[in-house]
Amino acid sequence: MTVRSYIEAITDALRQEMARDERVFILGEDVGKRGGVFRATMGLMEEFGETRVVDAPLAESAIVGVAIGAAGAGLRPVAEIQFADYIFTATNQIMNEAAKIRYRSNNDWSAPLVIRTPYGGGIHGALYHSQSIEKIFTGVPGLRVVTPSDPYTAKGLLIAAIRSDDPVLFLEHKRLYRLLKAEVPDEPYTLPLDRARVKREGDDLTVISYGYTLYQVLEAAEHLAGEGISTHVLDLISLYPLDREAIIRAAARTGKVLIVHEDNLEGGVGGEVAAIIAEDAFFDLDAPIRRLGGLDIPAMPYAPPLEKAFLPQTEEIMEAMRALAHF
Amino acid sequence: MTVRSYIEAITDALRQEMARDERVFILGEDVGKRGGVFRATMGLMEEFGETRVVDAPLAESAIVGVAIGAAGAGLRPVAEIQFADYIFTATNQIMNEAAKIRYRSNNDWSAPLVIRTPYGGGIHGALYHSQSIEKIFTGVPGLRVVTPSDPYTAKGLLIAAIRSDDPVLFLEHKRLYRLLKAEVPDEPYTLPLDRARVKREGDDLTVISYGYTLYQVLEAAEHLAGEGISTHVLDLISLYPLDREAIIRAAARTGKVLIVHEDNLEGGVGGEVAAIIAEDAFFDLDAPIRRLGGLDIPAMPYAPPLEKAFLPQTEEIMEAMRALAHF
Amino acid sequence: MDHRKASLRDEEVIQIYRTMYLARKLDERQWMLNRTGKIPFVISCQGHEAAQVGAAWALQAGSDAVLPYYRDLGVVLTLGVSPRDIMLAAFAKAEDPSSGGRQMPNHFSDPTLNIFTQSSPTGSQIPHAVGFAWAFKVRGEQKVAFVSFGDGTSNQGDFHEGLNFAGVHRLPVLAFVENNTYAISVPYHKQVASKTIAERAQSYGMEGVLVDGSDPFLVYEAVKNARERALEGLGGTLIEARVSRLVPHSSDDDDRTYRDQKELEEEKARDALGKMRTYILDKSLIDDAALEQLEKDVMDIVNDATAYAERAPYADPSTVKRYVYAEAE
Amino acid sequence: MDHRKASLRDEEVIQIYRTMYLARKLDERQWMLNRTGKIPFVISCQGHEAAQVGAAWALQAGSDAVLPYYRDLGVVLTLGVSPRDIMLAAFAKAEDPSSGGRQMPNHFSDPTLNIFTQSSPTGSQIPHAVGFAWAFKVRGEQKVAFVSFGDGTSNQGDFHEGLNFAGVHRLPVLAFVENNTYAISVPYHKQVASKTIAERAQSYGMEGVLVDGSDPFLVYEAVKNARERALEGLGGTLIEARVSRLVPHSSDDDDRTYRDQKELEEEKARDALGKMRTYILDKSLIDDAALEQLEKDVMDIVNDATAYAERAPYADPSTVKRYVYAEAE
Ligand SMILES: Cc1ncc(C[n+]2csc(CCOP(=O)(O)OP(=O)(O)O)c2C)c(N)n1
Ligand SMILES: Cc1ncc(C[n+]2csc(CCOP(=O)(O)OP(=O)(O)O)c2C)c(N)n1
Ligand SMILES: [Mg+2]
Ligand SMILES: [Mg+2]
Repeated sequence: MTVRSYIEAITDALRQEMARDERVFILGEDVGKRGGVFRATMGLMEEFGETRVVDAPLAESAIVGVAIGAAGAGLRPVAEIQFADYIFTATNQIMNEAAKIRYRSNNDWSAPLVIRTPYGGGIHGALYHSQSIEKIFTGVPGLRVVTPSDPYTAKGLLIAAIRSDDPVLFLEHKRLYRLLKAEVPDEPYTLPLDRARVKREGDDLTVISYGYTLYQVLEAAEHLAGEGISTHVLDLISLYPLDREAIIRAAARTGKVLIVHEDNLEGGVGGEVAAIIAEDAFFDLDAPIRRLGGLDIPAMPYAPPLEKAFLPQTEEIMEAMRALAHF
Repeated sequence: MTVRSYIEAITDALRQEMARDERVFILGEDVGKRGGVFRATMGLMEEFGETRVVDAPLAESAIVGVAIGAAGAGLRPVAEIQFADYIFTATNQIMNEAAKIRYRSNNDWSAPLVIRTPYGGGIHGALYHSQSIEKIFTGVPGLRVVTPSDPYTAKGLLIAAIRSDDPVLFLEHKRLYRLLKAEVPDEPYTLPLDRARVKREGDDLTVISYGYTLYQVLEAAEHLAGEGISTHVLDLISLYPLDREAIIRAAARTGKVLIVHEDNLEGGVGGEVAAIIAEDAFFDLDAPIRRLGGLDIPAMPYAPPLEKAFLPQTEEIMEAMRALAHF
Repeated sequence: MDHRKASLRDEEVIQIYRTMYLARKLDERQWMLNRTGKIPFVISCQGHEAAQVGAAWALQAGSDAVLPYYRDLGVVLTLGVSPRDIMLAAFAKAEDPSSGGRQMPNHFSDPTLNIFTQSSPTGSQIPHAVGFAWAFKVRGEQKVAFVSFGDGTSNQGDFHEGLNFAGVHRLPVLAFVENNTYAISVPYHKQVASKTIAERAQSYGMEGVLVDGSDPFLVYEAVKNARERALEGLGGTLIEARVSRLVPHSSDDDDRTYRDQKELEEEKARDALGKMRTYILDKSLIDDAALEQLEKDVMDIVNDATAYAERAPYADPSTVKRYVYAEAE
Repeated sequence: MDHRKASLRDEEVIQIYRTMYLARKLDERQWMLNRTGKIPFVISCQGHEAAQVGAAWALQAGSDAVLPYYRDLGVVLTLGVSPRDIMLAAFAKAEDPSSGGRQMPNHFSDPTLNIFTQSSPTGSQIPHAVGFAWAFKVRGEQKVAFVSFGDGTSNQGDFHEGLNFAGVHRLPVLAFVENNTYAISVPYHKQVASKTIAERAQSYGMEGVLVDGSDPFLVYEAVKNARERALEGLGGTLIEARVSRLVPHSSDDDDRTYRDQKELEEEKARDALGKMRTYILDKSLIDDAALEQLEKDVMDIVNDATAYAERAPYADPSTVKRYVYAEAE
């Protein structure tokens, strides 16, 4: 066990998988000498050489497209998109190619690649370095979309993604990179790519979240515990496909559900979560399913007061939780 | 009034708007001499000339990107993406550019353009000529996503889209192009871009749909009327932003809701619709919110038996409706 | 050109003709089946066969990676895809090796021949080929990645991004453009701003070669040379073959609104397949009787393939949900 | 080159120097503010000023459409954006004309100057410029669209797709590449497969021009000529100016891991701004005292702009939801 930050856990996973399997290689912008603009690939080019860590030209569609071909040839690419906001020119390669290769070839070919990308805001990144892109990329059969919210999950989930035979979009919340440190096993381990995890047990209400807002929720839950309110908290981790059973179980347990995410409210993953509950845990519900999310505006603005206005504040989340608990 | 097919209504709208406003022009692949691969722009190049109807090079990102610039310069572009399946390389131009131009410039600039594209399956189009793309493009603040389901709506909605100062993704279900004909006013008219419409009044259950599946629903409703079941049917029309009030009203009216769409079930627009109801019409509900949608597979396959297996059949929809009514 | 200049044996020339002829006949048969309502869709190789067979003749089947596009019936037949396979795809039957009837015909795929699975969005296969070439280079394998596409497709971002990546790393990619001067209805001058596609190679530090695609020997030689250069580590080549599209874009198209029909008739009169037939007779590589027999044999194969595929079963609808994700073994 | 060869008046040369100097000082001030924690982010023009001011000097401010990129402080100052505007954006204040504090600094926009709004994804502005040029052409207006970007960005699909569209229609687009041989940390030879960016013009049937970006007169002349050709209907030009990035990519970057610091020091010693200062003194276009006064005036302006912007209010949080869609008047 070593205490590591979220981003250190990611680097650790990359290094161990590269050492274990020589088919694994990294490509992306500035991932080599620079070690990535966030330093996730720091030191890896020195350790593994220029054919294992590739500073790709500035062209995201090619980064993903070349990764797909390399995967077809038997390699295990881990592509980095520098900011999630810049992934959109690769949409066709991700959705029409990577996600459909196995299906369209009737299982003859596959696209075992990982696309890592930092998403989310709150770091003065403004409209083009703060976006939550999960709503766009979830719902594409053949593609997995996952996001860890802590160092332990980051490492195990990334190793699982690299070993997976499916294409995985691996979303890293950039505000979490250095926000928290936790004990992480030194040896390699994997965590399931398609499972949510209970982060806190409770009986009065259920809050479902992922990524950065999960911490607001946990903070609120901790606070409300002092008021005698017991909160059950589920971290989705897998945003697509969703872990239906875990969602239904968590909702049924308390009968009162709040869903919180940073992505815009309308059209966000929370809609699908609510729909699952409203269909399959309906009779367990004791209150309307509440959602809180980012404002329905293009993204987080740059000016601090505007940036702050984008997300529901912890106070607001707590208020919604309290209201549900007392419902 | 003239009896027109859905696609004729679209051509009619284009012609009238081009005649009315010389800033309006069309660009896309094969829209000129060929009149579009589905013939939506038939005759328009002859009528308006080559600077008003532009056969663009095979490059979707440029089609949308050039349209954005032309809109910035004061023109009113109507871009055609030949099949919705080919829109993905333009994702960045649509989501990061068109949708954010007004917001990011604090209202100084705007991107008044329409992107028309045929979507949906059931015409032996296989994985790459059958896709429902709405789940990908909804949830992008700044962008409107609409889809008409009949000739009357097609014309009025397209004229409204062209006159709108917002970017509009205008989805045309290709299976509807020639499936039905209806009376369409000859003079130009507009319909609101953000309103759902009640297609059938009823009291026992509510079905919410759009596009092709709406006809399956209407057929089922007609049949069930014979069994004494009265169905309320709402056509969403605006897929983003959703018409929340209309959805809540329609759900509250019967307390029993089925949502049906062709797009994959998980992550489809139906999730957001269900979530709205589960939050804001919860106390009116008498049954779990049911959803039916396309299978969670990459898209409709080519072989007829597989293609048919993709969509819920009308029988299955009827069964779900009956079950709800008797709930 | 004389085939001996390209170091092709007489017997190979007969095989090249035979493959071109087979491609044409399989293609024509599909149009017939389409017009009689038996299959929903055809997209043709007609007019491209000489270029396709000539190009593929220079490849190492099963070893080189091949990423063809929807017109490349001649390419895949040369590599070893069978006529039955082609017809199984046309009829969308379960046994179709490219997709089990899931994709439209001519979306070739065959792992045993290292033909990678294709989609429909034009140009997306180009970066894939670059990825294959990357793997070959880092593993030190003596293989190239061959990728083909049309003139219109050379305007896609993926063409530019993919070939630049290949150029930076001098990867063994052969990018083969079948320039038929149309992208559906849009003619070259409204489509491509450069005089030739080949000259776009300059943007990628690559060789660019322009070749008459009606002569399979010239194309063969160009691809062979490019392949050798690539294997020597000298990087990829962009090869433009000038060809003629003798039929509408696809069975859903009607070219009368946009294409000068007289010009088209003239192109048909110059059909590379006919030229090749004359060549083998003129050079006495075959006599009339043997040629007739060869052509009859091909027709038998086409008939057999059609009959086989027509009778073959569709995939069971219960399989429709399979292979979205990897299945546990 | 001598400025008279480029038909520039002495007074203009002083103004060019003044604008370069102003750009540098505004830029340096932002770094200082960043390092003292007053603003979160800077992205620089340092080393690009000569090329930027020279290029923009050839444009018709307020008439030509201008689509700059994040380094183009020199371009927009030349066109008429004020130092206060720059600092308002740096501090993300409500009055910032480019976005009201919504975007990062250097995402220029000013409808009064026909500077179109910019985003961050590299290259997406290129098709926009083509769209402006399309409008100018069909309306018969005597205007060009000027768009700038970096060397790395010339690998993006939008570069290729946009310029091909412009080439097909011979649109009045001036595509201006500021080649500083780096894209963040990735050097030119790992980034761009062609020897020059200018030669990529060939793919688009355009003129390609390579110019020394440390000489504003050369750049001015190249852009002026290109503009004239464009207005004569002869199509666009791809102009590559060779420049030097004198500081890290942005305030979030640290170039010591990837850039030879000795080389960088040499580049700093050859700084185009210093060269220009020497030039105006050597040519006696200004005397020492007047130059000192000019530079002092600039510093006063920078101080004023900083003070003004620092005091200016942020946008009210209640405005955060405005202008997602058109609002009814
Ligand atoms: C991204 C994309 N856009 C549009 C289409 C529709 N489409 C299919 S083929 C074609 C023309 C291709 O022309 P070209 O590249 O010259 O190849 P050719 O068919 O002439 O051989 C078009 C526009 C597509 N398949 N993919
Ligand atoms: C599509 C996209 N990918 C990545 C980035 C992150 N990024 C910002 S600037 C930059 C390098 C640009 O290099 P170049 O075009 O040479 O311009 P320079 O900064 O050197 O002037 C990168 C990778 C981005 N802004 N957009
Ligand atoms: Mg063509
Ligand atoms: Mg650069």
